Amino acid sequence: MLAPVEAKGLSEGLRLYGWMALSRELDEVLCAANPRWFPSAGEEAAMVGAFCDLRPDDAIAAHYRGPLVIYMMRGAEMARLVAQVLGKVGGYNKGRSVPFTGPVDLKIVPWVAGDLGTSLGVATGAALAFQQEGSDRICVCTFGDGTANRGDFHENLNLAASWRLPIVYVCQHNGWAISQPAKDYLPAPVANRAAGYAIPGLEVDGNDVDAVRRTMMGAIARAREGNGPSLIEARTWRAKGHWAADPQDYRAIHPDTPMADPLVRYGDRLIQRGEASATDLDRLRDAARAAVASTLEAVRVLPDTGEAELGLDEVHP
Amino acid sequence: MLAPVEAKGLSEGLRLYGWMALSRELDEVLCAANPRWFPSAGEEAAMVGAFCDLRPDDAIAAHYRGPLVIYMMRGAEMARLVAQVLGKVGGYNKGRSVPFTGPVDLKIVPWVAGDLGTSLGVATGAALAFQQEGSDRICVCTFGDGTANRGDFHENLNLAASWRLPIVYVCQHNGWAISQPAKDYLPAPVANRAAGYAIPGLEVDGNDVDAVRRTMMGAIARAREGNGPSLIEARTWRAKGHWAADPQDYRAIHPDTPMADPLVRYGDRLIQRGEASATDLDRLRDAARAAVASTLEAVRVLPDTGEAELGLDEVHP
Amino acid sequence: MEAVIEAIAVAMREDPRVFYIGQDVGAMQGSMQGTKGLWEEFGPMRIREAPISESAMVGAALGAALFGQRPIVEISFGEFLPAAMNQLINQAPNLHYMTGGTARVPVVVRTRVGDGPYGGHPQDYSAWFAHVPGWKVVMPATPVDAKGMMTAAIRDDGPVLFFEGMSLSHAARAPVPLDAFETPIGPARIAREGRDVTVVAVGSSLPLAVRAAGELAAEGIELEILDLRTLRPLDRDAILASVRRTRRLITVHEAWVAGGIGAEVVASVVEEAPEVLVAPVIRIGAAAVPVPSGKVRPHALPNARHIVEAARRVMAGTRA
Amino acid sequence: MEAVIEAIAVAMREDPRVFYIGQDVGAMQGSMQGTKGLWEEFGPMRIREAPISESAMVGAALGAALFGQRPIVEISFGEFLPAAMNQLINQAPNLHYMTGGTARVPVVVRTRVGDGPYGGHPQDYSAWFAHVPGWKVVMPATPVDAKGMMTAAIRDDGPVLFFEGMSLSHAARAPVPLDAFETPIGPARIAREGRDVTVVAVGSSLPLAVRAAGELAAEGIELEILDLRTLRPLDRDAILASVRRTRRLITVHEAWVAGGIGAEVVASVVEEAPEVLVAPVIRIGAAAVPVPSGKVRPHALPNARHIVEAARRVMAGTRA
Ligand SMILES: Cc1ncc(C[n+]2csc(CCOP(=O)(O)OP(=O)(O)O)c2C)c(N)n1
Ligand SMILES: Cc1ncc(C[n+]2csc(CCOP(=O)(O)OP(=O)(O)O)c2C)c(N)n1
Ligand SMILES: [Mg+2]
Ligand SMILES: [Mg+2]
Repeated sequence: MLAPVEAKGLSEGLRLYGWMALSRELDEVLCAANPRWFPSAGEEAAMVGAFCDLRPDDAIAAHYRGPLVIYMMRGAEMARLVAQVLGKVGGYNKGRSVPFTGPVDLKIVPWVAGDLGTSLGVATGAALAFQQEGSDRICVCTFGDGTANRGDFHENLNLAASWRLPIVYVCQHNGWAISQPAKDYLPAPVANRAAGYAIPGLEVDGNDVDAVRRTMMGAIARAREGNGPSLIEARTWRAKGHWAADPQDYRAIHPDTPMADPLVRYGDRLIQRGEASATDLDRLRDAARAAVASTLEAVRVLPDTGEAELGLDEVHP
Repeated sequence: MLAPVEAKGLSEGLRLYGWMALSRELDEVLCAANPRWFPSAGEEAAMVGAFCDLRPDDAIAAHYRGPLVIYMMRGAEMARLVAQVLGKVGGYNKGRSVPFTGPVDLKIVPWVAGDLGTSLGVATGAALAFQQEGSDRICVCTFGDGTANRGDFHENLNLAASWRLPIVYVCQHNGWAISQPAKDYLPAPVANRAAGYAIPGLEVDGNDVDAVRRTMMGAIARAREGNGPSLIEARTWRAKGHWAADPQDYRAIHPDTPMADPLVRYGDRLIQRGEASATDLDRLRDAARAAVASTLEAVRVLPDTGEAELGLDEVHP
Repeated sequence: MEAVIEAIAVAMREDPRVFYIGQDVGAMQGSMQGTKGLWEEFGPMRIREAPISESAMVGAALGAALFGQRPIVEISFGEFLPAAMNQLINQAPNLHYMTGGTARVPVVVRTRVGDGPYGGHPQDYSAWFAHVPGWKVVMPATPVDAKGMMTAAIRDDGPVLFFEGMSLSHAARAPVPLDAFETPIGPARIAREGRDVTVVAVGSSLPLAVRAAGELAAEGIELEILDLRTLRPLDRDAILASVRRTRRLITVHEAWVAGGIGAEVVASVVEEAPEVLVAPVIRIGAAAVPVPSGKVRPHALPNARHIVEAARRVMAGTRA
Repeated sequence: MEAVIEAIAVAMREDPRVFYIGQDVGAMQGSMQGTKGLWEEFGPMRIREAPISESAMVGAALGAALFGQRPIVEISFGEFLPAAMNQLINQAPNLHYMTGGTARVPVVVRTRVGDGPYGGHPQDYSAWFAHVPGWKVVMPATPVDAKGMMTAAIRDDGPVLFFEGMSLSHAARAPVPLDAFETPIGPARIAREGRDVTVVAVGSSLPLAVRAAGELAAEGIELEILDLRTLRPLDRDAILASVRRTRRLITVHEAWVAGGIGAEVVASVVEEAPEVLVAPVIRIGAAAVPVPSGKVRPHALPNARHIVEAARRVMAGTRA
């Protein structure tokens, strides 16, 4: 199903473009299908760039906005993820948790409640597990600019820095926490906070996937070599509402500055570099669209999750 | 009773010396009387310097180590505070809360449980109250270097910075959290964290009361003028154990570097400056010792707090 | 709930010390439109938008209250109360008592729980707070009570936790008096008289009980429904009086059964008069799973059918 | 408690995935010497000293467990559990269920509650966790159980909350088997047989009940003492079986009465068989105040006299 992206012979650049395109297409369709879905359009470079250079045995904890493509990059099935969003049977979470969770056997830190910030703790614990086992596995954890103000941000960055844990914290800074603009709750760049823990703090253009990857590479190497955590602030822009059906009246009251579309930017760059033609890009996008459409069609007809998944026996104890 | 310190005609320097000396004497006696008391010897300059230039209508939230002298500087009665530490009737808290709390009518944020970090929240709220009422009152809040790692530190500094609240946060950095040395839990100076909130972050020699006051003055003015919070890290040294009877075996395992006694330093300076003679200082110290001794004598004979203070009717609802 | 907003607006007009702290309570008008109109009327200094820092929000409200203000702090959903838990537990309920009865902390914590149109964040942790001396805990079930109890909460000189059942925002519009009025915190209310079984219903479970009562009446089983309204302090007298009449007891709430407020209701009866019970009590609540966010959720939560079946069972279990 | 330390040491020797996170658990050997010897034997990588960051400590333990380790995380005193509450509530108990039954989270959270030689931090919030599906909650009352239940907790594949009553560290030394053994989580234990009144005692209240029983025996009142051992899952069968014999029930714990585990114990009986009770039940617990840290504390907490008087009252209240 993911043929367009996974197809052999595609250049690295085209593969990345393919994942970003797939995310965009999927997002659009999910927004149409579920008014409560959280759109990620415009944030693909930050999302994909943060996770695309990891090993399969590394752990990931993805921000709730836009994680599905990340899970697919690791091998999760689009249909099962879509089932979660549509409330259909077949989801990894059996319709129990919030729909932006992913399968744990792919080393994914699951979303088990909607409370922001706690995933930073569990992600930090994944890095701790790797240090305990003496391996060179690492964890990458993304979170929003609003989430960066939860106490857990502070406690975990400090703990990770104190213990030199192999983890990279990435703030997917899209300028908003629902209806509140970042300037109202972030007096300084998030990256500035790194100085408080004596770890690298790096701001990067989050709509330039190459820039995100370059910044990540250094942080990933640092973590893998046992030199501890880093904090990266990927500046991006929430192109749509907080949720799909968000009327966004607040946007007139708090006007913001749009950023260029990361998909367009990256496509243009591939063309400039001579890595791809406009047709190549169109073809990838079409393929992504088709894959999404057929998945949606298949999932739509599935029954809703229901009492059968209540799982009274799947609670401990 | 506080005549030595409150006596008319004493220079400002001698008054300050008097308060620090009183704290030292009181601390020694309380440690002898209650093995679970938390000694503050060696930290007097940081403690007194943080609070001595406030107005009576400002709010204070003092760190649990060494707050009694601060409360007395605001007018709290030594006997009632000592009663708290000895579990005798007459304490402001009626023997209910931890003993390092003070009377709320003196604009003191009380200690109502022993959980560290939460007092930062209430202190921030005091500053919020002053902003709401449109006054130029401010709040000063001190806390330990270990406490600086609670999530509440982060949430409150960011909230105060976002709202430009009139508050000064002062870390009474004594190098220890019980038996753990600061280097194990603080990868960077606490003051570095200020950059994350775009507020001033200042390190100061916490055993030099003049230096502490100078640094505080700027931060106090800033807060009073409506320019928001500051973070000050007063570097001091815990001369004794975590609690009075602490065997401190861990100190052999984690050796640390002593700092010069702030009382001696300040006394020498006053003499050098010609503000005081050695006899003046001795006299102040003797007077403090006498005041403490007579207070202790008076409190010792009081009955223990008991069932009469259970106060079933003083719980809301 | 519009009734709640009205109560807040009236209080804010009357008393300049009342102000509001929350997330998305300004330009967006609140989660589930829960602060509609307030920001426009009172502006950003009295309707304060906070960072995602629940612990600091509650701490700041407590401190502001201690220093003369009367804040309302909104935690968008009850599921986020744990993020502020040490302020909510080690500070709020202790301040008055631990200061020898001197500190006053007029704070209202407003939050949303349970199932509802939004669907997310359904966990209901209200029972924890009913366990803790120093809190008043209310969960109104009707718009009139929501307004009256919010007014009472704002006027109270101590901390009050105000839970809004999310499913009630669906509720049929009932006429709510326009003026300020207080519904006292504490007394439960007989929502329906009936001779056979007492159903103690909490918040959003009230409409379920009413529906069940209608159905059961046709079978000749008359439920007496007690709308609990306040979880702490518990109206033990009202509970006992009703059970003395009906001699049978069912409790129903959206929170989990084990350790839920239903257990306390039951215990309050058998501490006084176990002999009045002529049939085993039945407690209805969320299934013993973390309440699912997905479409499994309704299957984990109480419904009218549960109450109907429970009532039939207690009637059958009668030994008298 | 030395027995607990032994259980931990044995487990750490057996299984390299077991490690420990806490504050002051290294050079100082733990709050109240609660990790004595462990740091020397296992070193700083397996006995990890954490910053004062309770939420991160618990989160890190959960993540480590999710990724193959078997951590024990110590929160020095139960009063600090609220500081880690969202990890303890919105993560720990949910992980297995919410992932469709796939995630395993073998974590032990160890903490201290109640009165004791230390005196500070006496609040007991154990009842909250007994309310939450996904947790196992234990509170052993004897050194043997402490060792056996810690072993069981470490071997459990899900989160277990292990409460140590601080007053028990005073307890008379009882011989504890040296080898590893498991005391299963769940079953309560009859600590004393008696025909007249069932006393369900939790943790540090057990010795109080034993003392009371001795006194009452002289008056001809025979207490049956059930050492609850586990707060969740509750051993409803054992409770009911005992109450069926004695027909009278007293519960006693250091936590507050309203919404305490005693309420759940009572409810579990009258859900099954209200008719067995021939006298009102009595619940004993902390007075309805924030438990004082000062010398007022003993007056706020249960003691043997309370149990003696309660037993006399339930015997007098007999209607049979
Ligand atoms: C602890 C907590 N507080 C509040 C919320 C409600 N909430 C859901 S999304 C959101 C905004 C998050 O902002 P950010 O972290 O920047 O992520 P973004 O939505 O911008 O991607 C909020 C406040 C929550 N889920 N958890
Ligand atoms: C939330 C919380 N965690 C742990 C403790 C236990 N504790 C009491 S004092 C202390 C050390 C505090 O260190 P610091 O803040 O540096 O203050 P200091 O004792 O050095 O003055 C600890 C960990 C506590 N009281 N509260
Ligand atoms: Mg954002
Ligand atoms: Mg310190």
